[in-house]
Amino acid sequence: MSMETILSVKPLFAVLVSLVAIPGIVSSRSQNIREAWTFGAAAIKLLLVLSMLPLVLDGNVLTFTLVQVLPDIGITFKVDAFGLLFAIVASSLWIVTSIYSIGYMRSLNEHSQTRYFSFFAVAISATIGVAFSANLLTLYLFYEMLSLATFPLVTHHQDKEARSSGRKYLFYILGGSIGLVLPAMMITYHFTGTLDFAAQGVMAGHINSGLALLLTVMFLFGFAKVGIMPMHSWLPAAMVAPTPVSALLHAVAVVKVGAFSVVRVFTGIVGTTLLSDFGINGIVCVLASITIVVASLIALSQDELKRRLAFSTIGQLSYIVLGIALLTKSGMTGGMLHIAMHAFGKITLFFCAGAIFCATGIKYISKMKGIGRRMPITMTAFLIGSLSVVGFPPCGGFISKWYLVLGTVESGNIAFLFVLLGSSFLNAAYFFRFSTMLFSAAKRR
Amino acid sequence: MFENKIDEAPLWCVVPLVITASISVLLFFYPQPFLKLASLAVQTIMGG
Amino acid sequence: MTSNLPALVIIVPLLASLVAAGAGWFNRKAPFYIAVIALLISFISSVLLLAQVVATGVAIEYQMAGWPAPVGIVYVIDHLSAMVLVVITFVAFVNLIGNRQAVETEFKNKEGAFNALYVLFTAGLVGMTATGDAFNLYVLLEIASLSGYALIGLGSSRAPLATLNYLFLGTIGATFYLLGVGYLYIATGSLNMADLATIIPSMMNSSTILFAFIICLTGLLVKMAIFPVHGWLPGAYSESSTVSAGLIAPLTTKVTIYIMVRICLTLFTPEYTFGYIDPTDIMVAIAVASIIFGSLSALAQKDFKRMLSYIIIAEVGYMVGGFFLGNRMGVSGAILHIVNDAAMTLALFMAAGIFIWKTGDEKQSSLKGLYAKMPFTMAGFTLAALSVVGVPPTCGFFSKWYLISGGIAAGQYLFVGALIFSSLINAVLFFRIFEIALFEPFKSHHHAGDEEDKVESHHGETIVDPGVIESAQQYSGSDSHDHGAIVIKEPPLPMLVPFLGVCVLLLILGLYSGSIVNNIIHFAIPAGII
Amino acid sequence: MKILGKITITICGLLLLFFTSDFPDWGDVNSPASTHLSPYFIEHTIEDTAVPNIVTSVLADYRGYDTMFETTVILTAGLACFLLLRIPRKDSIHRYYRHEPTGVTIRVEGDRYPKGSNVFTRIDSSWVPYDLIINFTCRLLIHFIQLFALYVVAHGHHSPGGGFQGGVLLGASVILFAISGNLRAAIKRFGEKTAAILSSTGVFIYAGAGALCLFIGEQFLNYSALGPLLGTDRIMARSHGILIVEIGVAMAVMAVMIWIYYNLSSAGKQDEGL
Repeated sequence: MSMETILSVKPLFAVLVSLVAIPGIVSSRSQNIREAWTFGAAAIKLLLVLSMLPLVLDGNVLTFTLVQVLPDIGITFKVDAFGLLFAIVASSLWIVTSIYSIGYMRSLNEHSQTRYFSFFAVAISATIGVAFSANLLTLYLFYEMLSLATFPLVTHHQDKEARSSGRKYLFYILGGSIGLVLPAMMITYHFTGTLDFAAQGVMAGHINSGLALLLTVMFLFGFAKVGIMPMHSWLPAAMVAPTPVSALLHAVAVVKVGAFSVVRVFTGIVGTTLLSDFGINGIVCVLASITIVVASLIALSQDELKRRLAFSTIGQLSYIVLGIALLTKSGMTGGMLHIAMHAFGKITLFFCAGAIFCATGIKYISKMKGIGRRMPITMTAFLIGSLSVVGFPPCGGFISKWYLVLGTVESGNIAFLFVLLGSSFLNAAYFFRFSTMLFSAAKRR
Repeated sequence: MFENKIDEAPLWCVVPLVITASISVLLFFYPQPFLKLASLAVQTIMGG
Repeated sequence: MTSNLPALVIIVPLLASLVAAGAGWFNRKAPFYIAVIALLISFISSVLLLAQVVATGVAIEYQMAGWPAPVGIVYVIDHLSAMVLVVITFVAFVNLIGNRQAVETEFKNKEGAFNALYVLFTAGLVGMTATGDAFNLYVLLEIASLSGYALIGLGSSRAPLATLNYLFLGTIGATFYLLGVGYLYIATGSLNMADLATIIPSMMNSSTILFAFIICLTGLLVKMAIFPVHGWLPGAYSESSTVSAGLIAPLTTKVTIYIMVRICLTLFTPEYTFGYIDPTDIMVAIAVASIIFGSLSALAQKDFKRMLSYIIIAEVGYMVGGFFLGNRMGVSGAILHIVNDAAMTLALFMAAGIFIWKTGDEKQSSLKGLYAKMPFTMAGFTLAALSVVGVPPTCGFFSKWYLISGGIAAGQYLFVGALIFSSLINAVLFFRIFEIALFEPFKSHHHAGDEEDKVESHHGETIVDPGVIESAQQYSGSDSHDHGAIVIKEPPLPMLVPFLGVCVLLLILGLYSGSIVNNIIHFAIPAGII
Repeated sequence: MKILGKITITICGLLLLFFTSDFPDWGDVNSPASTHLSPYFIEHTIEDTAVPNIVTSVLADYRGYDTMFETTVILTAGLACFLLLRIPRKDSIHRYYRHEPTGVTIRVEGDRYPKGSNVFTRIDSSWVPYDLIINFTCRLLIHFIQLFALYVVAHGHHSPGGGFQGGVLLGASVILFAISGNLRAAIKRFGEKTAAILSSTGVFIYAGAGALCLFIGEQFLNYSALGPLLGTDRIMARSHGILIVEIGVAMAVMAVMIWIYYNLSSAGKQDEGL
């Protein structure tokens, strides 16, 4: 395997392709043309991303610098294995979600669809931008772009509830990024002189343990999209958005961007050696574990389906953080894999929630008894999705969870193993109690 | 509560969720692309 | 002709203002076009100057009346002044062409005087920027101030009082500066900046020089409206007509900050300013107070232009604090922010002009439903607002980056905190407006209705966005208020295009801030500052 | 607040006094101000500019650029007054007319009274009876004032004087005329439009002379360039150049003074006033 750095504009194109489609989307005179633009962009984007796969699998890295914005930092793209993994997940699910959006938005006769599709495209651009960022500044740029592009989507209904949710969303996300990430980034830059993601991190040797701990925590909470408690409560609030938004953005793009950013910063900026030498990872593991357990417990008590899914997402995101913070090979593999596996499972669940709402107008679990008979395909898919999220074979979620479990074992800290297992039982509880209810009620009849 | 008549959401909604559900299952049997990428990434970080 | 460029930058506007003042008595349209052409020539000249300075790397010296430096007056165009010249002439030019309609209606029968004063104001600032003579700077400061008072005085009914306030404090500021120059002359016998810079290091301990420094700086601080001597600014900027505010708000404070940089670095030399006096702590403390005060006061405003005025006070704090950090990062940030803040303020005041022109008043609450009504304008406004908040890749982010870096390097964490705090406040401020414009349904404004319709049909442009039409239908269907369908009414193209151009410029400035710093600002800061 | 202001002023004054402590002595020949640049002006003025009055040559040549803008400052003041004060005459205003033979004053609404009547004359609302002595004395003086003003303008090269002083005298003569008679009479002879155009023309003469030098190929305001045009050598051209700009200054100062007076005395209506 030869490690090579290849100069390529592909990452730039992959980011820009959905932005380029926006004028087309805006100027379209009919729904069909508008959606054709979306599909075209989505397909080209996926092809571009996939075309980089063979090169990356051979161990190469693709880079491209768009412009040198600061004397020694540019807006630079770098495609490595982890970034590509995330990009593939996001861009493939964009196509699927676009199909779904058409069904959902049309059947509910939603307003402002042009705005909706436009900002969706911006959000996806930003997501791919985060995935392909070569340094923290570029990542921050796309992170903010994603935050802002999501705001009109979250507040799509333009009513009171949307307004207060939008406020909450911005308060946490912008507050976190401007108030915590920005200063942390600048302090890092001041002491290390670089923001490039390096394989071993850049802080080692420049920053003492106290400051490193402070910065790590600032990054962890600042990237509020990852929803580590107490920075999580924007996510349930953001569920007022139309379901396709919740599905792609709040199960995949936005929240995973948070997780992705945290992973990138932990590995590429703070560095694993620093994390383990100063014992910072232990603190992160504890924070993540608390979030996992508490979120799972709250999820149990939620009656609104999308809110239950949201709390489930908060818990699952912390799996990723936990996996990375374990600092073992399996744990990390598990954490990264979980980005992909959870995405496919959770998006299925959101799609199902949306489909139920489309077909029946019901949002609350308590009113869904027996719906399995009426919508068998949807509910089967729901079952599969929940199996995957809980981590049951034969679903993708099992694989990532398996690696995570291996990771806890490798790390030798059995407490986290119990956290994992315990929370999986809770997951199983809140999903299967629901799933069985859906079918059993019908049987009773 | 519901009648036994099958009444799914519009086709445009059902197709995507079937796709993602099948991918979820597929990934159990064929996780190689993601697994390879993840282990490649871990390799660069952890070395070896 | 190229050797005369430093003179042309200012002479062309000066002559044009004289011609415009006269021509106004014969033709009502001529003054506007004379002004526009003069500003365009001035802008092109300053761009050429900047290009020349960047290409050769040496400062251009121009001897007025042919007398060499200490005897006569010289103009010195170096990296710093060339860049600020471009900013001044650009802002003046764009603001004027973007506000043609407003000028015609607000200054009826006085077009000659208005355009003449407008161009004179620009000429004054250009001269202040280009001059290498401490006293000549004062003379041009007078030109800029006087014409500024006149431009600001004509606005709402409360404008004259606000202007009087401005006039008092502005005169005090200018007088302090003049007093400082007088003390300098007594101590050294020279008025030329470069000459002074060679004399001052040999007499560092002179208390006359010290007082000259203090009083010059105080005068400039009054002129740039830093807290606690900011009192004149909010009234002056918010009560005046938008076209005047759009010229004066982006430029006055910024050019004064440039003068401060110039005086501290070129005249008093960095060794004196940062080495001997070392005012970092106290000046940064004042800057922090200014930032926090400006941000918090902005939060309390209901009037859009008044809110912008308080933001300007905070931004002044950014630049003063950044400069007095005394390290390369901080000074770079302050200088870069002169450019960026001028562009941002211009964009916001142009947006204010469009809002007022459209809705007829200045309250934030009258912005209801504007996202649906004029999507292009609001897109530009959003961009400008995000730049003030400091979201990458807009230019506001990058100057903030340098300022914060400088703050960290100097160990001034209070300053860093204030910057972050004000960014957050700005986010609140602007998202509050976004909310009003996005969520609240549009209400028709009676008093602006008829007249406006005429203008619309005259220009006859309709931009139709299917999404917005849908939203319009949604509104009229679902909302209890009866306000009919929303028709998209962007401002006429001559108003919209310059505005959107400035908004796009905010992005370009952001993306190329690296080159600006590397190629221009790097050379504008003396090597002594690390 | 008042006390705060007083304290501030006191502190400022004390500081100003305190820092004069290391000032050079009064009239000290060794002070920097008299050793650094002054010797150059004293020694070279004649050979550089052929002007015997050093002050004039420093003012209008060595630092002529400053002076050009000082003149512009005056113009700016005039423009500012116009922009802020001038309000167009309203039609529905009432006016006073005096019946000369009887001395009866009538008030007329609007502009209804036919113009060109020789029995009725318009008077201001704050009218005072005609004073022969004042009127006659002023009319007599005005010509001498103007003549002296022209002397001051022309003689700036040799004695105290120059464009500013001469311009002020010229302006004062017209203002005196307005005060002694009434505003309308002054405006009739020296209209607002004239004042406005003359004021910018005055500065234009100054700046235009400078620009002419620039177009001929020398620096801005370098009057030497005008030598061939004026038929003199380069040194004398400077002297002549100074005269040209002094005339411009005088014109501008005069016109601006009058213009400002018109606007101030009538609160911008230019209908009636002092």
